[in-house]
Amino acid sequence: MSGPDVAWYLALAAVLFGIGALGVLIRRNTLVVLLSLELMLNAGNLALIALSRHFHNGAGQIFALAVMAVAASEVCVGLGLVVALNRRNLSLDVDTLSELRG
Amino acid sequence: MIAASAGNVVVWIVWVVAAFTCLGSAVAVVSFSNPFYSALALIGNLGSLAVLYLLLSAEFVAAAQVLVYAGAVVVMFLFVIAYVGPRRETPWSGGPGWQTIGAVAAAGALMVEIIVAIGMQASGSLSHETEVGTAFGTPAWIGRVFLVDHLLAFEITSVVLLIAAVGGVILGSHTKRATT
Amino acid sequence: MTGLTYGSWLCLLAPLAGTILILLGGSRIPRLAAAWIATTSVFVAFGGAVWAFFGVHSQHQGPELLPLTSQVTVPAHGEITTAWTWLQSGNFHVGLQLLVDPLSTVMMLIVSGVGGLIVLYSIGYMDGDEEERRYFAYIAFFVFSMLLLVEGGNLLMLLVGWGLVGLSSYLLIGFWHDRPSAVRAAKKAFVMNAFGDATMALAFFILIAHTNSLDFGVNFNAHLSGTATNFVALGLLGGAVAKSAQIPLQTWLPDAMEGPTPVSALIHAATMVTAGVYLIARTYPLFEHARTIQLIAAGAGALTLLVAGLIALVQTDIKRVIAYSTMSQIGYMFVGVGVGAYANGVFHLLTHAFFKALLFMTAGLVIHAVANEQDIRKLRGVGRLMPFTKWCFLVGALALVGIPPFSGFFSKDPIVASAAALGTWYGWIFWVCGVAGAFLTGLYTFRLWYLVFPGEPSPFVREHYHDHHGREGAWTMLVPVGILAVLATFAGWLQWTPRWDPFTRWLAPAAPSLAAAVPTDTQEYFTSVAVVIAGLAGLVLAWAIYSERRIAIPAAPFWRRLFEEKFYFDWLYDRIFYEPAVATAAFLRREFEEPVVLQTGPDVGNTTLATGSLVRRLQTGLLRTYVLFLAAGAAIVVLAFLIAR
Amino acid sequence: MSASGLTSILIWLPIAGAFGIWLLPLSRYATGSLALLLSLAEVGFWIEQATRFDFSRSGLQMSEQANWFGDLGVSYHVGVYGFSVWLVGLTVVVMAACIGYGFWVGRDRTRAYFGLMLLLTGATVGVFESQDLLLFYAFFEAMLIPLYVLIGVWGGARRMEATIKFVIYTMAGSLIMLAAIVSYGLKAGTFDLVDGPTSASRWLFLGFMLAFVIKAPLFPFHGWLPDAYREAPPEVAAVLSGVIAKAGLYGMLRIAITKFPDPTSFYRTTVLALAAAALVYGSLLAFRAPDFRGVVAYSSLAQSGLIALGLFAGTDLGFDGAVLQMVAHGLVSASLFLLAGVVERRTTTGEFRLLGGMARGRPALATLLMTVGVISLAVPGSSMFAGEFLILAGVFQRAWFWAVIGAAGILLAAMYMLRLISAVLHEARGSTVTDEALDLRPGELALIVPLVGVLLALSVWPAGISHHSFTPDSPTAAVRTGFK
Amino acid sequence: MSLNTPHIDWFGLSPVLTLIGASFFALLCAVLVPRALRRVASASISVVGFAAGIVLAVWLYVDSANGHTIAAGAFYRDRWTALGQIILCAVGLATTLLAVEHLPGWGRDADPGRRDDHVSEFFALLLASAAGMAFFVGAANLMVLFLSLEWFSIALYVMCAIDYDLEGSLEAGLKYLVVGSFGAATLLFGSALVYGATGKISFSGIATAIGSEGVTSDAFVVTGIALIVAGLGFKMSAAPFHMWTPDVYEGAPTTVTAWMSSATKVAALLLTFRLMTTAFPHNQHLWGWAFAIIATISLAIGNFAALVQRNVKRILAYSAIAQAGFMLIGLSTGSPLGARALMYYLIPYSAAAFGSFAIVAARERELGVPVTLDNLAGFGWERPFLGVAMWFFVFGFAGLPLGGGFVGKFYVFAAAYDHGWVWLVIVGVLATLVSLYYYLAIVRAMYMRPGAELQLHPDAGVAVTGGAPARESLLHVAVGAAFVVSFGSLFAVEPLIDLAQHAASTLPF
Repeated sequence: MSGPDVAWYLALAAVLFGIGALGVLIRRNTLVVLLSLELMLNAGNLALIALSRHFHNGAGQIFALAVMAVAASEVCVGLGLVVALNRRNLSLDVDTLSELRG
Repeated sequence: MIAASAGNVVVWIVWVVAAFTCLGSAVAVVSFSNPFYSALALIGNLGSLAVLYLLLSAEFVAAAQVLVYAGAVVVMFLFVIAYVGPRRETPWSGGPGWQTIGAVAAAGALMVEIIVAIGMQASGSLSHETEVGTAFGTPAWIGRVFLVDHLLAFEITSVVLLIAAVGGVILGSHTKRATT
Repeated sequence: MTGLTYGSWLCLLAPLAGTILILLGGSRIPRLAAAWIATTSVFVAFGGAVWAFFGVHSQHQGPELLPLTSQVTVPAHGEITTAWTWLQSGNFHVGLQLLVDPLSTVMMLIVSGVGGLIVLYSIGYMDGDEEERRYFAYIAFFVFSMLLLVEGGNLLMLLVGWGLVGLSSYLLIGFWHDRPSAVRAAKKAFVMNAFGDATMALAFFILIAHTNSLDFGVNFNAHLSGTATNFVALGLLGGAVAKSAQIPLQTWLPDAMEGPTPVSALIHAATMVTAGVYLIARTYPLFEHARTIQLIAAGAGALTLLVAGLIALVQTDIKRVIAYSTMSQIGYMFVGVGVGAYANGVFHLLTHAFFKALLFMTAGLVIHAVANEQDIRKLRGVGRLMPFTKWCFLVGALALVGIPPFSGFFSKDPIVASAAALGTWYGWIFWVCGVAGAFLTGLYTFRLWYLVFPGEPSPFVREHYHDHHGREGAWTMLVPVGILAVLATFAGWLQWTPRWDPFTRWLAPAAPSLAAAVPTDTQEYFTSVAVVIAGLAGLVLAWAIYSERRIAIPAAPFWRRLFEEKFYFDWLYDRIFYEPAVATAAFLRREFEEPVVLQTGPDVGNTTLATGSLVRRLQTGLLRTYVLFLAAGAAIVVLAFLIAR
Repeated sequence: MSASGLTSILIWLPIAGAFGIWLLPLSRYATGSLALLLSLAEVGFWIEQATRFDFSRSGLQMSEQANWFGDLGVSYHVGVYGFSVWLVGLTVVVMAACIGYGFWVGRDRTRAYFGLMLLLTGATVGVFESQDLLLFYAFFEAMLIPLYVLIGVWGGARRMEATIKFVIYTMAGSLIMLAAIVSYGLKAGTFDLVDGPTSASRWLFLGFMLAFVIKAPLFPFHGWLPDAYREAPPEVAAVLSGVIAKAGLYGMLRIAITKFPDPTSFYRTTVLALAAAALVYGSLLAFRAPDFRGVVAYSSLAQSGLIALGLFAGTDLGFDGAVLQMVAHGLVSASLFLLAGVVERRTTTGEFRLLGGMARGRPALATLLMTVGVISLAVPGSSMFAGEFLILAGVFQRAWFWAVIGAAGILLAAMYMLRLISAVLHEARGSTVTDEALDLRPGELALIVPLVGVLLALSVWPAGISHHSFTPDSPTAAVRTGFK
Repeated sequence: MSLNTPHIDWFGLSPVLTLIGASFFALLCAVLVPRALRRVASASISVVGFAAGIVLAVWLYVDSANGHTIAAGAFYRDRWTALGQIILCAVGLATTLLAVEHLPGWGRDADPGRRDDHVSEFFALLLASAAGMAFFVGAANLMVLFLSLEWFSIALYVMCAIDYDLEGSLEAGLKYLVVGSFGAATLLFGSALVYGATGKISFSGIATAIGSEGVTSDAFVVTGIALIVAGLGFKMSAAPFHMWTPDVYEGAPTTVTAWMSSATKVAALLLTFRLMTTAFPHNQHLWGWAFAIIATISLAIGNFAALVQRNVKRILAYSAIAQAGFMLIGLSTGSPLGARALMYYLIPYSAAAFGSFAIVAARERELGVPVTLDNLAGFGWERPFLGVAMWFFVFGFAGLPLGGGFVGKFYVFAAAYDHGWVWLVIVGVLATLVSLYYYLAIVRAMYMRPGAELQLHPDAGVAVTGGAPARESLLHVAVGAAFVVSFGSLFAVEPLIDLAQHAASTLPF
């Protein structure tokens, strides 16, 4: 069965990537920032899988699977940090985390 | 490809729906002021991506997507959000003015550039479509590829996960906290 | 190595040895020891000079007037000895050489002889000064330098001696270094002499550039263009006028009287200041090749002898009067060597050394006896108390004025005569100046005499006069004065050019007088008469004005002021040289060094730091900014690649 | 030991000594004496080297070569020529005197201090002996490091600005030189100074010259000089003006002129003009400087100008005179700075308006200062006179007016030196000159008298250096052939 | 069904495996060893692990004269990898020594009950990150690259935040995590695009694909390369991807900073050089220029920003950015000489970077407050050895002949000139000039300010004697080692260059 060719998927991935990036750039809530990072990684995944199909080789899919694991790990650490921050009663607003500057 | 043959109209419809869900949910993730909703929106996003993966005949990945992400990751998110309590925050606000402008500009630029690149390629290396066999994307096939071609990657992934787990434990451990 | 060589080296090194001995001895040796070390060393030098003299004499054949050669050859009647190569570069080399020939032996005799007497005199004069040792070290060092100057076997050695006498002169003028005036005078003397050294050096550079040598033996003129020779001569002349205090570089000499009187006698009368004359005589071929310059030298001399004479008329400091008379007498010598009568010039140098030293030392006796008072207006009648001094001074005065049979007469007149011998218009101008100078000499000399010595002692004198154990001074002071008085009287008889001229013949091999400058007997007689009359006229006038008060001092305020201001030379030089230099330095320091040179570095530094703090502002500490930079950077790179691919 | 061994020993003995001193926990006294001993050993080794050096032979002698990194043709290559021997001698003698001075005045933080002084000795000797561009550069930079700390730690009140200024200025020059070195060496395929070919590149020439004119320094690149010379401890200032400045001039001779004949002749007039400017400008400012060190500082600016005149005259006399003058002035300015230190120790100031009348009752001080002073104003017969005479005679052969300017400079020298002498020694006693201000102690005499002695010896036989720097062939020929 | 799994050259992976193994054991200590012994036990495990890693890496270096890929083309076994691993393990060893005496929250104000929290985990993470880097330098395809990158990054995120009682530490961790993940995502997307253009993920495959299909200027390739450059540029903290560096270096525990500043750069630069020359040789005209520009920006920003800092860790952080600029000069040439220059430069650099931060750590532990130029006063006199070492380190950074940095700079300049980039040499020279100011400032602070005027140091007594406090003997050993390397590399240039030359010989030029 045929469908929209790979360019469309890639375009979609690009847009997704852009939205994710925007999210990281404009959101101040740490959790949402982490979510947006997930979006970006997923954009990468989508591209990989589309291309994997396009070239008909498995590298892309494997890559994608690996990325999922990695993403999970990042989230794990990230959320760990969030918890730690919260425990020290620090705001999760990244803009308030500017003790280090200059 | 607007003049698509009747055979894949269905595919097209599915694709369009999935694509729009995907984008919509992504926008939602970024723009909800309440992280809780954002997390929920992410589930939708992941789901729609899974559908797209199916269209790309990557069943195993699609399954993994649903299980690992929607299943594990987002749930983890939800727990943490519940733990730290709802912290509302309005997007597009705070920080220096040029920050927001720059953000839109940079993200937009990246997106546009990549799309332009894709556009350039659409007629080029991407045009010729390869027909794929039925085995493509099945768990068995994946497993073979994994264990034969990319064994190392497989191993690494496990190490990464382990490290992350350790890190999570260290950072999240409640025990014996300093009196603050 | 012959006797004369040994003699010359002995003569040169004895005083140096004396200096070093005194320096090393330092405060460990008693004062008198230092004094006697110096004296002995100088007299040893005199012995060496005599030795050398006889060495040269033994080779000296009869009197031949060499034909005018346009080159200095190593004289037949002397020899050059080289100790070692002092300075060498490529194929230019200068040895540490001594030249002994008739001319240098004469100078050696004068320097060491008169020098010896004066050092002896100093023993008494400086007695009781707390830094006596330093004084004697200096003065011995001066004698060494002066001997190096006159014995130097090549131009560079001559220059070395030249500079060293300048140095020792500086040291001795500034000997009483807690007197600001003395220090200032010393610096002035040194700097003006340094100027002379510089011009000489430049002249030598020309010689090196053309002939790559500074030996007397070289035939410079063969390699030099006319212009070059003129410049060389000019440079040498610059040195000469500076050292001999001739116009336009004369202003340092009067101030130099700040030094102890024996110093004035030795350096600023007998020896150093006459070095210019020696220089011209020594390098006469160059000067004769640049005749214009040589005549300029004569002109400078003529001018100086008048100007100095005029200024001397209004001086009130006994030493300064004599100092100006020195300038004027050296002016005569310059006229002599300038017109080409080297023998006459040097002969006058000889006699002048005697009677001028005598004058200074008698003046020294007076000053020493009267509480270091130098103002002639207070010293009236001191002669009554110091007869010996009085008569010795009179001898000196007569010799100075040139009254026969005193030595001045025999040496001064031939110079004026040789000026006449030129027969040209400028020759006659020199002649007139000479005669006029004689008149002035008579006038100011006897003004001094009548103001100071005869008559009733002034109350000031009575009050301050104190004798030295019943004598007018220590024997060490009186003996040299006596000797010099004798010399001042009879030395002139050595030659009377119209009749006998052994001195000229003696010098002929080294510095043969220019044929054009050899006067006829008529010129000689005529000139002598004129000069003597002029001198007597001055003498009488002085008697009339200052002794008998027959004639009032002509009240010519402008002239008086002009003379007292020394023709405004000092004033002029301050305006032209010193003050501009100071102003420029101050200006550069204020307007360039501090704001520009020193400030540029810090300014750049601060700008950099400012940039730094700008960059630092980027580091907002906002996480999102960092991500933004990453994203933007990526976007830009992508864009650049897409464009540049 | 082998003759060539001497060359390396002269470099590494003090450096090793420095590390030794840092590592060994010696007492103050032991440290000082050890350092002094080492510096004297240096002098001894140098004498050995000078006696073994065959002045009648041309070309590099006592050379040693070891691979450093071959792929770029950089090697540890040291050796000496006639003129290097003299400059090395200057270095070791002056350093010995200065270390002695530091010992005498009892600098605190003894181990650090003497270690750095020794390090400085080694580095400076290295500059004069190294025959590889990168090695030269390394030592050239290495000189800075101890100097920085020496001035910064033991210096005067405004030492901070002084050090920063000094280091940044000189580094600005030498880094440009590094760029030039890289490009020269890669183009030539070797960094060896002996084998290296000559180059016609004006940019490279300028790159090298910049470093040297700042180090020397020449007008108007002397912005660092007054502060550094005023704020540094006297013995360090002595080293600065006596030795370090000479490294810049040595560089001009060994590298800029030798390796870049065409650019040299192209820029000759420019450099001569700068040099002449330095001479006159420095003399003028020295003439108005308000303090002892100021006079000496600006006078060394003037002297650098004079020496540069000689070097860039490009004549036999110029080269010989320049080398002679480098040594003579090195000794003179070192002695003067030490004397300045001696005076400052007694009166706590170098300001002329507070000084004066020190001659009375202090014969040794007076005699020494007077002697050094008159030598430094180049009274005829002195070694300085010999040097200046040769230099000016040499530059006169290039063009007469340089010599005239030079002569004017000499005249000014007389003026400022006499001013200094009388301001310190003569006239009324200064307000800070008390009776406690004693005459020189034996220790100080033992430091300064040798320097003066060497100066007098040079005055007796200047040809000893002037004719033993480029022999046997004439300097110009030697330079043209790159000292082959 | 039968899987013919590929033959794995275990020996080729041995250093990595050793480190992972050690990491596991260290982790086990956390649960098996009694609290009192944990520090010692896990530290010794770490020491053993790194030592073994060094030995094996050396062995590998000797044994892999002709480099090749192993494990189905996933990993390079060659001297470039081996040499990189040697450096990494050495730094790791030193870091261990430094870390043994590290106390969370700088000990003083942390409550003593917690001083041994997570000590084993810390070493486990250290080893794990080291393993990740050791793997990273040998990565042979984009996937392994990405994964190993994340591997050591995640470990580093945690290590940065491990002093979670200090807000700064947490902040550093979070900033590093977010920026890092963003960079990773960029890198990932870039890889995807390259994959899209060539259908290959192995470096050599990509190169051949680009070469054969003549898609050099293919939009995907260039965009991909661009994104990869950005992603890696972040890791080597090159401007403008550097912004995280100062904050993270300052906030992270100094021990960790020391480790990051030296090891991460080694890994990132070596990998980047290999990636660019192996996978994208045809696009050198792009990435060469890109890195040249990035180098310039890094030099400018790093140096200028460092001028106005007071906090020593920040100064060193900015100096690290500038140093990255210097090394990028070598990288941007992509020539054999450039490879040598880079490889050589890394050796003294990593030593000096580690050493300088270690010394800052020493001062921190002494004072219990962040080290600024002001409270560094008198340090040089109180702790002569550390002072002199610091002196040598910073002057080495500045390119003065007190360390290999001198020769390193010379080499990168030579490489740039050789490549025809005189302007880059000039830039480097000017940058060095600017950098002098703050490097000198450090020495000035240590030696030229009287330490007496601030009554901070509790144990000034030990200072004068020259002997250092015994409790920090290990730190002194570490610094001493760094000192020896950084100073020795000035003299032992020839052998090191030979090593680098052989290492670079397996790269395709």
